[in-house]
Amino acid sequence: MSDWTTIQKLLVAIPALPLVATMVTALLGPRYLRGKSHLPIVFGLVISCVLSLELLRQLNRAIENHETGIGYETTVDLWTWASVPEAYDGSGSRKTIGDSTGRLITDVHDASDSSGPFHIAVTLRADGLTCIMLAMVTLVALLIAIYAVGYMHQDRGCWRFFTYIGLFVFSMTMLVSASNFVLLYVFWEAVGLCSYLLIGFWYEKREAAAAGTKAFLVNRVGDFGFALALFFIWTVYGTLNFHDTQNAPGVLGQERLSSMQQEFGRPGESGEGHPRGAQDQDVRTGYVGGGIGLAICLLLMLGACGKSAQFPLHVWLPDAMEGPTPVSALIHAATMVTAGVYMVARCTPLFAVDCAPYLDPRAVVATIGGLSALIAGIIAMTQNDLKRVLAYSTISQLGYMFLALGTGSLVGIIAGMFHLFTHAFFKSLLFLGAGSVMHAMGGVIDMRKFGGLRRLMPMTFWTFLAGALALSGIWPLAGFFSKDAILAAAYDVGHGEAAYASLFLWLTYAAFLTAFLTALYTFRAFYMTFFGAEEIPAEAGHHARESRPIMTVPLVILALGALAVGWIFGQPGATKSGFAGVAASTPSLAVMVHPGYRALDTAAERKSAAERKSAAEKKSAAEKGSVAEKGLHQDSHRRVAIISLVLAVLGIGIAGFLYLGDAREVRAIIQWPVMKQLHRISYGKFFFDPVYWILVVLPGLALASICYAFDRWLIDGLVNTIGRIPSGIGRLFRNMQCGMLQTYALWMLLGVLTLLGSAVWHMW
Amino acid sequence: MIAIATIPPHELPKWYEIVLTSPFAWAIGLVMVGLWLILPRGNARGRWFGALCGIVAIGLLAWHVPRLCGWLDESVFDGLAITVVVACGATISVRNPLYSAIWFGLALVGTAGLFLLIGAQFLSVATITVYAGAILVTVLFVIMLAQPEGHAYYDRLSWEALLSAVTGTILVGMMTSVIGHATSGAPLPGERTPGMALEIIHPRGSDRLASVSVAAAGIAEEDREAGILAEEHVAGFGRELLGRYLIAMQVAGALMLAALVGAMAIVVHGRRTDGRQAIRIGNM
Amino acid sequence: MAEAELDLLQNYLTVGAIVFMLGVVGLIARRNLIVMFLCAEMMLQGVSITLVAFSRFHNDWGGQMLVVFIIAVAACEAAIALALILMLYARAGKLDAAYWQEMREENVPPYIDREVPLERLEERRWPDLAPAGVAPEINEEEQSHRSHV
Amino acid sequence: MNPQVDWNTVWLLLPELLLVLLAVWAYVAGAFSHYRNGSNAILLAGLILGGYLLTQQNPSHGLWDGTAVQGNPIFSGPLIVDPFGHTIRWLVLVVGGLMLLSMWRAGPEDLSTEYTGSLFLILAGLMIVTRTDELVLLFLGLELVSIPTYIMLFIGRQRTAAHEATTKYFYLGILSSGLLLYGFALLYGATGTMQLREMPDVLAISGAGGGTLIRLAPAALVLVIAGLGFKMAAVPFHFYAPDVYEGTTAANAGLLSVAPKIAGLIALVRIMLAGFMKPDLLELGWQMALALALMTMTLGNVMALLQNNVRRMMAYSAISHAGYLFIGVAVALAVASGEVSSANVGGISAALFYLVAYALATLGIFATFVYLAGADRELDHIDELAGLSKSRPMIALSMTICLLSLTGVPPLAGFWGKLELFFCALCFDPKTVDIATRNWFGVLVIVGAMNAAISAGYYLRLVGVMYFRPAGKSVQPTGGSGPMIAAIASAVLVIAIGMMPAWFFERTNRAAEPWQPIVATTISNHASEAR
Repeated sequence: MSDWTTIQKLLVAIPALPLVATMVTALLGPRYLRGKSHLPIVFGLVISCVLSLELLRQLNRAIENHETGIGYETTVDLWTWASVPEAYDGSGSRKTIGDSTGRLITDVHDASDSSGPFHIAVTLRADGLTCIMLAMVTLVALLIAIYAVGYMHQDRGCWRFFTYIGLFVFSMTMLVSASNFVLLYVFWEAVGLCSYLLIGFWYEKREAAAAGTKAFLVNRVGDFGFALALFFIWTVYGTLNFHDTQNAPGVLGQERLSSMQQEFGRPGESGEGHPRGAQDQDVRTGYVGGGIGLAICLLLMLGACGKSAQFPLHVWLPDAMEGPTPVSALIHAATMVTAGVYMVARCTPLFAVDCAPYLDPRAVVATIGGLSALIAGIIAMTQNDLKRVLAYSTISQLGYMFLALGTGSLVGIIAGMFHLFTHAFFKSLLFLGAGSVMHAMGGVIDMRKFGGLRRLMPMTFWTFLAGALALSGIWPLAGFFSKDAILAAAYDVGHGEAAYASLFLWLTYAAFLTAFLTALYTFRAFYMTFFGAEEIPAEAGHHARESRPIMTVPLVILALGALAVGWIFGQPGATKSGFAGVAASTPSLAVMVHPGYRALDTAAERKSAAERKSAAEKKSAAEKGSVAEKGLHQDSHRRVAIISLVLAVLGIGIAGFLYLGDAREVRAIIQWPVMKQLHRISYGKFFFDPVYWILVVLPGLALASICYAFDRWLIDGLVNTIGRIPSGIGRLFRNMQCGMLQTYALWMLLGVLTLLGSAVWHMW
Repeated sequence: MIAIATIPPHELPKWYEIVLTSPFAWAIGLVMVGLWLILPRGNARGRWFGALCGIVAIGLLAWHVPRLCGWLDESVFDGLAITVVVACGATISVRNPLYSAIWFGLALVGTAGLFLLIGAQFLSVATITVYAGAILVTVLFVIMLAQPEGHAYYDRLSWEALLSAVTGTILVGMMTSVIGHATSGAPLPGERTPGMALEIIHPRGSDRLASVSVAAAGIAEEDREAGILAEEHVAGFGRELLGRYLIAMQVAGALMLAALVGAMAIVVHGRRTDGRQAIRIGNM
Repeated sequence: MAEAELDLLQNYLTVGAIVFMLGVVGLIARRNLIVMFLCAEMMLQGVSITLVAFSRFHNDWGGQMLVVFIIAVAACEAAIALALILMLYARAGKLDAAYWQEMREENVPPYIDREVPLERLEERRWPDLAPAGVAPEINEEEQSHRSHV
Repeated sequence: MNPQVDWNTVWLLLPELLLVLLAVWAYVAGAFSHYRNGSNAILLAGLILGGYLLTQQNPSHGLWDGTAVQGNPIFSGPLIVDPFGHTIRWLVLVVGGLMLLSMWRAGPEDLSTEYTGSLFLILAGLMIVTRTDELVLLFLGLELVSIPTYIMLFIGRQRTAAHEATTKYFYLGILSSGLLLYGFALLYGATGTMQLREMPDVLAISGAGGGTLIRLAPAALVLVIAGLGFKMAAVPFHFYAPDVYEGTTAANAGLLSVAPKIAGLIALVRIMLAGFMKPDLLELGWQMALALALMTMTLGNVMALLQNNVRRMMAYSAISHAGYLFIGVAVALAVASGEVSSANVGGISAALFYLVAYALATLGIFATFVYLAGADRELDHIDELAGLSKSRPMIALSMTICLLSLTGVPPLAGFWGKLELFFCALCFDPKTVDIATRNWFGVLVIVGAMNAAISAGYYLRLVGVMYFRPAGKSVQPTGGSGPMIAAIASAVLVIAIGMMPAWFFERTNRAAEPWQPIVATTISNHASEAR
């Protein structure tokens, strides 16, 4: 452990602290800490957050020191989790592990020592994506935990809440730093479990319990796909490590592999970070395409859809708002739901395969993203529950991210990740603002029941405004930069010469429309909440005042973030250590700017490359530098920026026109025949729930009852008969156990006699 | 020395031939019948016949095993062995536990004699002292404490006399035949014919390379004199006990301590009552 | 000489096996806890005879050493056993091993003596033992007592 | 190779000495003070000190003088120092700590120190068994495990059932030690030595045409298996177990289910792979071990299905797990009996791993029973566990983990144990072991897997009662915090082993290494003899 580098130590410490804090809270919470249960968690998160910022700094430095290679990563092997040892492979030879100094651990825990056909190590990795996610997760979690101190202070289950939160942060940090698919899957399930527990936190409430179950079940569908994808990957590539998948044995060709090993050592062999892919190797040849490749991608995408609430598995997220609001902000807006986006971004090389005769996986991703964005935007227009509006908005923004990932270009993927990053700030800000309102209104969240709160809750008002503007994409707030980058990337592909160019063109239009809708519904909610006549529901009682500082301070910090992160990290001319530079240093993304890499659409890529003073022929480092230096905002995208800005302002204006005042315009508009239908659809949430009820639940119930009958009458009979055999044998022997000391002695002696007889017989 | 190589491997006779012609088989059968008859079975019918069967069986067995060299050795050994066996048989067959204990005492004396005969002087003294002197006296004491009236129905009944007699007889039959085969030096039918005398490493030789004969441990008489048959038997015994077996001595000490404390703890604990009246022990 | 040694060994081993067997049979068949304990000691005697014979044959101290420790362990067991027997008698009022059969499988009937033999006239003359010099009372009733289980 | 006892030998026995001294201290101090917490705390500290002494004796570091080389045992007097014994000593210390915790308030108030002192003598006996290289010391070590057990059984609780349990265990125990001793005597006769380390050489020679006394060895084998099978509660020597467990307290039942089993397995491995190191004897040995394994697993599990008393059920569970341990023994013997070119020590290693997993999980369950029982009451019927998940969720969870581990649910310790056992029983080298043998072991694995399924029937029944049955009479746990800590610690250990089995596999593999050279030399001797 002492020979770990600083990065490795940090990488281990960041998840470890929340874990320790969770244990402390779980053990001491119910008895001793009670109302002070937040202390360990907050304390742990503060340190974790500082450490993850330090990690980011260290990583930056390391990237600078590794100019030559494509990408940078460091792994740290903790222990071998499961390994079917080779000792019994029949040859009888057994490798002696360990030396005379007793240092077993290092040898056994060597992840590269794939000492068996099945070897899974608990290994963490640090690279650009991971570090960004870690910083984001710990920072947001810290702020939300502080907020929750105020929000949850009256709840009796306070310790339970903070235990779950700590567990969640641990799982989430492990999820983003996991180095292989198995670990990823484990923590994927773990965050799902935390989500389930927290949605159903107030389990006395029937809706909360039902929502928890629904979230769990819908997620299971996605997880099923994910698990299948893992099996496929295992079968095809023979490994489940991310880094191995990128240069899987048997795919690259054995000679290439061994020469690579000689030059660089096997990935993960030493704890040191090492450059990767310095040879001009056609990286794409390392991947399996065709039907299998497509299947892997689609199944992974199914998993991502479940976790990130994308069409058609998005139905659980709005219901998940039954949980405490900090949970909605942390899990269901900022972090867990982005796990799907993270996973798809992490698997970029897999999605970049050429599935020639079949669909292109990236088109699927983009389509799902665009559809989700649009549909959720439309639904959000008519919801009256403030948190549900925000939930649909989250779905919509996640759709943007998938759209960006679907473009398949480096710019697009980084734009998606950037949107993920900025979204975490302003969406958690909005949720916390909504929570603040809800807190003040005594738990009422229906926007029709309150209004005009801007004077009553000035702090909440201003911070909410910042969040709303950021979400709408108003320059120079965070949302503008990231959303604009996505739109530009989609626009590029749409105007390129790709096979799916026309699809992307339509998706771009949908995205523009969604941008407009975003501004509209955001400010609809904003106006309905904070403007108009002051109206306070009866439930509020004497609660109706601004929240305590412990809740508003995180709001202010997040608001500052929402104002500034886009400007700081997304500006052209930001340093190379900015967001794009760090993200692009991730090996799985960095391969994309490698000369040997052929993108989905060579023409489009060439075009955008031309705009970046194009260079398929230029050195990769220079190219990466260009992406990094210029940031995400290319000059030529000013057109896109202007369109989206205009749309946003238009949306805000229309919302003001419609919802400031007594909203009679709205009632008038709804009377229009087209709008009436649209409103019905939107208000009915596109009827996903009833359709699922009819298509999935009812047949399920019917099948279940048939199966029950079958099981009850046929299988049960059979199984019971078989099941009775063991106990029947037991009854036969029961009489031997008669309680008599001397009977037992006699039986023992008879046993000896039998054995003796057989032995004598044997020797004769 | 037995020259094993000269004995040819012989044909295995039919099983009924073995049974019918072997005095050993007859002895085993008689032991079975005798044991069954002399065990307490609730009535005394056939007890004397059983005892007779037992005596005949002992005689047959004594005839079956090889003679010893001198008649003096022979008669002393036979006397002691028959004493031991008869006393043991009486121990398990008399109905009064007191008589059982006394018969067992006789068996112990016989055992001590056997020990003495084979060069274990210390053990023979220890057996008399510890077993007969301490343990047996304590047993008698307990019998008097617990069952002074001397008879009880469960002393007159055996549990499954026939079954236990059969089991025990089969056990002794197997063991004696195994012992007979192991010590007779004759090769078993399935066994490879062993060669002539071999130079083998005997673990006890002074240089661990003593020349030993094949069938019998050909330890020279002078070696034996230096070993357990030495003049200073007890000195050698003590040297061994406190040398090589020192740790075992210590462990035995710990064991004694456990037994001592345990016996006291059992009595302290057992005297308590948990609602049921403790019987009799209070007024002893 | 060697033949004699081997014969001696066989003789001793046979005696040891018989004593061991008688101990086993007694342990199984006799129901008095004290007699059972004596029978267990008898088994150990059989083993001791065997060991001493082997010790002589191999001219090795090991066997005799094991016998010493067998005697020591027997003493320990005796201490435990006798304390135990006293306490069991205090609890049950009898030394019958068959009394202790409460713990057994459910639904298995207990073992009950089918016939308890009557005391026959000529077997009546048991000595009455005086534990501490108190003159025994001759109880005619008890002499012809018929026990029940 | 000096057989005499010297100072080095005494130093090597320092942990045992410490335990005996602690026991003596407890016995003596108990006469003056009955302050239970204090004496228990001192005993616990003593255990930790014992752990420190063990770290000083790590065989891989070279012992006191650096003479020990890993894998090659060194001998000192009647002792053998090898990784096998060392590993078991660690297990004994951990088990001892857990037992001490769960016996924190067991036994009567005024006899508490006698109780815990006896526990420490048992631990010392176990440690001696792990280290001994001689039949005399082995016998005494086994008796040092048995005799204090009789005491603890009797003074555990004042009730008739406890007396009955003690009676049965005592009488059957002395019968079994008689059988074992007879086996020792015959083994001594066949080999002419008490030292285990010298036996393989003697056997190798006489097997090639030496003395006919070797014909006593099969009988010795049977008697040794019988005597040690009693300690491990293997069918048909298991009869005492259900009655005794049912009659005695939960703490004592926990002790009985672990301590004699450790002693029995260790002694069996030590004797079998030294005293019977001859191909035909080993063949007989593995056949018997295989038969015992089949019977023991099956009978234990099917009988456990019928039980309603928790301790009785756990007794049958303990029996069935003894069957699993015998799988490992059978594999080790079968491999050693074949004409093996390279020794496969998988059987011993797997049995050892299984023993660790079994001991921890079982102790956790019995600690839970102790916790749920009380000073004057036992937890008897399964239904008394109803609703435990509501009233004591932590305890219910830890017990569930232990039960699932015993069932063999991944990724808990028991799963890896079963996996390793089955794996080593299936993966013989086809070049060295004939097809019939491999078929037999295939049958063994199939029966073992079926038994794992059967065992789920009664383990999950307990889980079901805890979680899905509404609470009837509410259980009032009065066992105190000691048993609770022991229960939770066991569950945590079970999970820890399940999470990183590789580390433990390496330990047990190394522990089994001493047999590699012995097997090799025996075979080579034999081969040269044949030439």
